[in-house]
Amino acid sequence: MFPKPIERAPRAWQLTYQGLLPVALIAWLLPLIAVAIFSIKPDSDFTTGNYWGWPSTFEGINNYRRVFFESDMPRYLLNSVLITVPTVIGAVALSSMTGFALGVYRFRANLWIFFMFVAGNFVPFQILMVPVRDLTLDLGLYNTKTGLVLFHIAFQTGFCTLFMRNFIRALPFELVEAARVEGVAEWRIFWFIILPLMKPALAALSVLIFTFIWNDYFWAVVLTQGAESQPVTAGITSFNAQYRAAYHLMSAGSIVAALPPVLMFFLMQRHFIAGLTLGATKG
Amino acid sequence: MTDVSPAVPHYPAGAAPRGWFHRNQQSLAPWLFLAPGALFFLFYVIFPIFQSFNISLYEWDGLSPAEYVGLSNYRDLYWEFVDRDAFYVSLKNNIIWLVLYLLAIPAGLFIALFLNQTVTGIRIYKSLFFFPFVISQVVVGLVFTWFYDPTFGILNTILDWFGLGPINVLGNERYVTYGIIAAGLWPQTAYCMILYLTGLNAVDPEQIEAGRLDGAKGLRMLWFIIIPQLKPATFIAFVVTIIGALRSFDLISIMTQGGPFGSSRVLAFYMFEVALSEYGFRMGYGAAIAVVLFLIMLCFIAYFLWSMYRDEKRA
Amino acid sequence: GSDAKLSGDLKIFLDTSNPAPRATMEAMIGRFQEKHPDLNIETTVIDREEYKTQIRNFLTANPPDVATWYAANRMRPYVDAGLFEDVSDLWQDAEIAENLASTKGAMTIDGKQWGVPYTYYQWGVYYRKDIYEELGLEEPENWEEFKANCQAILDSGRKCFTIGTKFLWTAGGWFDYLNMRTNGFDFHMDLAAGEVSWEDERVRKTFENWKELIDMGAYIDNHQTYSWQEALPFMVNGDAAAYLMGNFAVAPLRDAGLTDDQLDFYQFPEINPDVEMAEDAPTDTFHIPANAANKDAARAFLKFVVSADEQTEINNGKNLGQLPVNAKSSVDDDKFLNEGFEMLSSNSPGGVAQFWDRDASAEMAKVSMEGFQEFMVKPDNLDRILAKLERARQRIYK
Amino acid sequence: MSDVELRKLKKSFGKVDVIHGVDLSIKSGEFAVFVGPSGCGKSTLLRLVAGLEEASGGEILIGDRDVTNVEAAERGIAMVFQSYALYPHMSVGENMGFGLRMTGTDKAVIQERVEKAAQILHLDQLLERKPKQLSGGQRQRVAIGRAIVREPQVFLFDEPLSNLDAELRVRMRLEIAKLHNDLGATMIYVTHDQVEAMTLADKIVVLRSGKIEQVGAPLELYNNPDNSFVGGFIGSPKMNMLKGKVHSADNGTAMVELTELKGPVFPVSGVSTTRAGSVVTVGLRPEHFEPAGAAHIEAKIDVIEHLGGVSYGYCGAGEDDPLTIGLTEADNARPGETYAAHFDPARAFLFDPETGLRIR
Amino acid sequence: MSDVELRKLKKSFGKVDVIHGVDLSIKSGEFAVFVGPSGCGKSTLLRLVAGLEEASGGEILIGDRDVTNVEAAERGIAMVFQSYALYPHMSVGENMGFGLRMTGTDKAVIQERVEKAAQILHLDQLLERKPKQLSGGQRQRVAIGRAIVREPQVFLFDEPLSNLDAELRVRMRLEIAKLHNDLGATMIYVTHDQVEAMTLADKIVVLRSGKIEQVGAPLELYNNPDNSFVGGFIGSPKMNMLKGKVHSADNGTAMVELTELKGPVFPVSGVSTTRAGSVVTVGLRPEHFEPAGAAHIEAKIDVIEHLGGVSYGYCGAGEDDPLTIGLTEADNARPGETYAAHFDPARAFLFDPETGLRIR
Ligand SMILES: Nc1ncnc2c1ncn2[C@@H]1O[C@H](COP(=O)(O)OP(=O)(O)OP(=O)(O)O)[C@@H](O)[C@H]1O
Ligand SMILES: Nc1ncnc2c1ncn2[C@@H]1O[C@H](COP(=O)(O)OP(=O)(O)OP(=O)(O)O)[C@@H](O)[C@H]1O
Ligand SMILES: [Mg+2]
Ligand SMILES: [Mg+2]
Repeated sequence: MFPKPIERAPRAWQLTYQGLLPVALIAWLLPLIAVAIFSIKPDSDFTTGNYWGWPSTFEGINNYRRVFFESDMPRYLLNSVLITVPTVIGAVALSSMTGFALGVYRFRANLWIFFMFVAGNFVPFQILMVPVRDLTLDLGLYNTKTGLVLFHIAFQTGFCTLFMRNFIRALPFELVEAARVEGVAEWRIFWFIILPLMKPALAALSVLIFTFIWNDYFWAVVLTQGAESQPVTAGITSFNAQYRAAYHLMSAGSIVAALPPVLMFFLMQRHFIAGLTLGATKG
Repeated sequence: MTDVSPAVPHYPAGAAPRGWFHRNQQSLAPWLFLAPGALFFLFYVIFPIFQSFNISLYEWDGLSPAEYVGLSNYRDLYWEFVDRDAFYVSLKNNIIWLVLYLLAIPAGLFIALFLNQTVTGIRIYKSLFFFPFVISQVVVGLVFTWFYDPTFGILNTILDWFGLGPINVLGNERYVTYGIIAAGLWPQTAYCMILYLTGLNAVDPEQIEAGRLDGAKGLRMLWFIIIPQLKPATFIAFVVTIIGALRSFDLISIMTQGGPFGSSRVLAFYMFEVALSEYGFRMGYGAAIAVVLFLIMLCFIAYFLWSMYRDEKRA
Repeated sequence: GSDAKLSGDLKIFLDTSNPAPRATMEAMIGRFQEKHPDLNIETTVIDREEYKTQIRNFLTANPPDVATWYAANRMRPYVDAGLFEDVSDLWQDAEIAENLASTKGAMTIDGKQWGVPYTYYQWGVYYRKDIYEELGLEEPENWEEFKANCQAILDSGRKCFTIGTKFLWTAGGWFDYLNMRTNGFDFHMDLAAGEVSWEDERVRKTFENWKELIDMGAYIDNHQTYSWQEALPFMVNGDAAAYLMGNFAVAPLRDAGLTDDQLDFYQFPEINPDVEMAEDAPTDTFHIPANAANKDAARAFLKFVVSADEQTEINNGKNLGQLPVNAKSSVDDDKFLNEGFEMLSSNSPGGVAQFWDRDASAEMAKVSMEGFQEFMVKPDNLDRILAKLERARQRIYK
Repeated sequence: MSDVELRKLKKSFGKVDVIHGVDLSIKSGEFAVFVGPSGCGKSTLLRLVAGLEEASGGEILIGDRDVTNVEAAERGIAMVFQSYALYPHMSVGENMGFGLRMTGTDKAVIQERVEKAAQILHLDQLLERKPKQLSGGQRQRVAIGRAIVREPQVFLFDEPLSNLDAELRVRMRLEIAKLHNDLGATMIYVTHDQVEAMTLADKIVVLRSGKIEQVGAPLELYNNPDNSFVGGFIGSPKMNMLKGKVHSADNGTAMVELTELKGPVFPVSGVSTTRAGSVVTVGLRPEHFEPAGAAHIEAKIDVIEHLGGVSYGYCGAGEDDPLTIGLTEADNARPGETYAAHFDPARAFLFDPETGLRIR
Repeated sequence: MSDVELRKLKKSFGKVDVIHGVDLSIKSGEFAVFVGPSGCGKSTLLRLVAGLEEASGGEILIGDRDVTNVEAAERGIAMVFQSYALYPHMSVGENMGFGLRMTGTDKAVIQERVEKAAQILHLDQLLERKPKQLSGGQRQRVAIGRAIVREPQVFLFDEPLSNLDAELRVRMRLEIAKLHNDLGATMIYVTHDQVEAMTLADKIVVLRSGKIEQVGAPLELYNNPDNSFVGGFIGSPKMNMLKGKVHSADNGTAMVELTELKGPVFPVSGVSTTRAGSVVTVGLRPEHFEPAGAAHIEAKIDVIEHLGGVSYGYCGAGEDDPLTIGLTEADNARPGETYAAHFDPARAFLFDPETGLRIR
């Protein structure tokens, strides 16, 4: 292991390290801690200029209550869920199939199709903005969650395919051959052999896509408007417009918006990190 | 041992001809599996790329019919570039983004090295350090806007302790881009950190030991032995950082709206502004900017594909 | 007529996202609902800044039945693209034809009317009367007094003006006034229409005047990082003495705790005595998208909005705190409204402008307001800025 | 229990020819082993038989049925992979029964067959376990069990033991031999392990670069290699290949001198196709050096390795092909000293240095 | 060229004691091989010597210098890892020179030494290549070259050949033996390969569970194991361990009967610590069966394996420890038949079944 394991270092340095960790963490997360503290401060702290001091009173409950009951935040949150969950399911489903096709079969176009997915995945998505917006308009899906979901699924399929295909490539190909020798139909190979083995990849991808989509702002702005279909990232900006300079409420709102992916991360940490590294590895 | 009676082959002597599909399933199956995903992707991603190329040849406000203008949008871009107008600024900022965003890589490595220990609770620390990446850029942007606020922002509060400042980071055309990049570096560093943490896990311990026997210590160990082995992690970190830098939109949109006086624009934001914002009516022009952005990105995509191709061939 | 039985859905999009106007509009819609209980009204309020970008989308994609917008040039693109319903028929209606005559021009393009106004408001300088009194200052009558007052305020350790130019348009207000006072309404309109070079000496003169203020340090620092709301506390806290703003600023200022004893208003003073005074009075409007589903209900709603009673109600000081468009309505007994009404009706001989970003073409507005912002921060860049604007003008109005 | 016949079988990957027209017939119930250097096409040939690769030419017959274009599943074969290819998410029992389940076999039948196979392989106690919970040898058995359950006509093995450690390898080798005895099925087995080939095969097929070099029973190949490749390949340690010259050839007996080593001229009989003066390669197996041998060579032994029972002396250790001499306990060789290694000239082979063909 | 001495060396990982106080002295220039079952602590012991692990107790002396607390790089040792641990991003030359470069050696000196080592190992042509472009054997050589270049007093090898295929393994083994001859350096070598241990070692150290079971020259261990563990561990195929009973014991000669096999009672001499009626374990090496032997046992041979030179018969194949009998060409054993396997009783070992200790 590098650097040298700390337990082999002198006691003094061990203690320094242990002490340094929380300090570094606090410095690193300072902006977030600030927001968290903002969100439990009363309005008056901001007018009196007590921005960075201790809250004069704890108004956490009050502030969050206002976020939940006096704004559209709950609707935005719900929208986010309704956009994110179907996208995750759709992208993972489609890409496990494309990944299977590209990972298991040898055919001439294989690599090129794969490259198409990869290249498309790295495209600066601004180039898609105008045409996709038009497309969505033409399909009558503008400002619908469906429109957003469909696009997200398509775009994420690129990334997921890259991920899935590499994952499947890393599975022993003999499993497929063994099944073929045993007379198992191709779709059954997919269903009974590959899919169960992909569980870790499916979990990792789901978590990852969840965060990506939950945090998407650009497409939310391009393809939706208004509280009936916009996700929480876009919602937070209009929330903030509504409460401009009401820092305590803006903070509370931001925290509410940021919480689901954070929770997701904590609950599924292992998968999440696996997703990040596995997905892009190869190179 | 159990005596086994000779098993009777249960296969018919002549293969019963099964259906056409059955016979051809191996060559058909990949296409059937590919179809939904690939069509979707073609329809929503690949096809629009070409459409964008096409749209960039038109003058179109998104409302009335489009008018073919050839390369005139590009000519305008060229003049904007020559005149050091918005396009020039965006391009320049994009390059600054590209270069400075890469700082996330060494920074991530540094933190990863700092955290690559096995003291109690280190897992929690690692996750908490990773936190910024999970949070939406919208929130990050907001937080950093306050952070930089010229009157009450903590940055100026701290500068004040040292008798410096105040600096209006987001209001000064010289600092604004750097300020936003710093905000972007925060989650990006976290991302690189996690990549390196996993990379460090995969470093061959025997190589480290060989290095120790060879007398490489500390920084020399890092430079000569560890970093070369982190190459895959570095490669990914590089790719995702470049992508992140070129896609930068959220932060600018939240923090400055491209201002002050357009000095923090990047291509991604500029094209949105031109095509879809309050005062934007120029789809074709926006598409042309997107095409330029795409061409820049193409260098990296090509590099990535090429290195993947090389690996595939080797495998 | 408004008494006919209306049914179905009525989708209304509003950009009145600030708390006070939002409540006003929702209350008004509530009253309309009461009259038409069978109508299923669905109201969507979109952030005002975002609304400006989204209108293009929803007009083409999933249009509501009624949408707010702005008068004059600002509605031209949608009219040209056939996205707004021609409502000239409403304007045939005697009541509207007579009572709304003064705003008909602003609603007319190609001889047809494309919507109805629901409010308009004056612009002017809102100031802290208590500070003026403390310093012994009077409302200025001309440019020299204006600057002298400012100097006195600066000397007292305050800034003369608060402003937040992050979203640019506030700088447009300053330009409107400085240019109209320096060169007059007609010149201003020509410039907005792209008929005058930005490198023209007269334009330069406007900027020179502006530069005097900037060089004095009249404006708060760092205004480029604030939105207009975020600039309010400077005035509330007494760090700045005045705000060149539309009348909608009164509500939040009052909300923040300023009493009418502390807050007052004056017309932007004369600069060039040779030109007639002209004012900004932006008109906010309701339109029916061409693709609306329930145009009958929408027309009824428009009629309802401009009715004298509603106009009185929604524009009163407790609500929008602005001016009614219906001549039969009464202007609320609010000192700002009265002063404003007075100013617009009698003291604006030069003409009434909508606002820079409504009078100029959208693109030009964008580029130029960016230039104004830059100028306010870096007045020395003037030549560069003007050259840039001129290039933009030649491209945009080719 | 079916015979397998390959006729002019060819396979190319893209432009690369990997199998160049192989003719081979394996009789029903025979145990055939493919050996050859890495990359010679052993696996490819096996996979062609299995139907996992499509033949580029020629025919494959299994039990007199032309299966060249028949799907793998319908050829009546079962294959045991080097990596075992057990489905990691299924229990041992499910692994063994999966193929039958997928082809819609009756549940009761599946269970019966799985249990029978498990008994044969002593897996009864493990049917519920997942592959991960098994040792290497047990996994091996499951892989074989999966093959048995299908009651195939032909078993195919691709280096099935190469992932086991030495000791287990010996044991599993014995089990496979026993299984072959018990089932009497046709088996084709790929390996690069000398010992496995020698001990298991009824018939060894030596491949080189996609061609068959020789086919025969193990001792036949050992005692009577057709060419220097087979001679060198079969037997361990490797046969020594020494440069030699024919002094005279007469009546099927050639007098041969070793040109690079000191020692007398010795006779090699049964050789009728060489002439005096020809340059030849003399093949001498290390284990055929014996004190009682009539001929001898003198060699400086660099290293002696004692393996307990046997010892080997090496001359020219560190070079590519050291001369290896089997030493018995009676020998008094010492490293660094020149030693007269005796051998029986009757056991020497002569090969043509150019073509590698055996000179007979 | 330094002797290595371990005194009461201990190592524990957390609470687990892995090395329990080892005393060992290896003389300068000696080739010591650590063998033992997996997990017994061979690598740990080697790594303690290398300085890659810190000792939990005891001392390590290299060339009379106490290096227990000296850094790995300064102990004057070089180590060859099982995975070679070549730096993949450096060329062969850079790999070999890296250690010197780190100590600030003059460039010219480095180059000279690298070239010398490359010559010794026939790597001259490969100095520019990256490890990836090398074959297994070549990589092995580079790893050794890297060690040579540092001119250490002691070479440490941790299973250096276990990643090579059989043929290469033999060749590299010879090379290492030769290298040892040429350099005359002290070498410590870890392996679990019988043959390597037997052939390379001056001194074999047999470890079990962190303790030394026996130390001695290869043939000493082979001929005279101290306990059944060493007896079973050294020699290949494994020594047969049979259950026996002492009929009578007299004058250092015991009459022993095999209780599970048919055959006459036979005498084992040199045994003075057992009594009539004791249960013993009889160790008989497969290769010690010979037609001329005075004693014999009767066994039904299941499988016979012909390895060319030698053949082995197995009784009870498929079970955990089949009885293995070495057969010579003269033997007429046939599978399935009962065979009288003769052996020389003088070569049988007696062990205590409880403690495993040799009964002498
Ligand atoms: N799918 C493939 N595409 C291209 N070439 C292949 C493919 N499979 C095998 N080859 C080539 O065919 C030749 C024979 O390969 P094969 O796997 O049959 O060798 P082998 O005798 O089994 O070797 P080993 O002992 O290493 O397993 C090799 O040169 C190999 O590179
Ligand atoms: N870093 C470590 N932490 C905890 N236990 C360890 C560590 N390294 C080794 N061990 C334990 O110490 C014992 C000896 O390990 P060691 O690697 O020395 O065995 P070995 O004889 O080299 O085995 P093998 O032949 O498999 O290489 C094992 O039980 C192992 O699990
Ligand atoms: Mg193979
Ligand atoms: Mg080990």
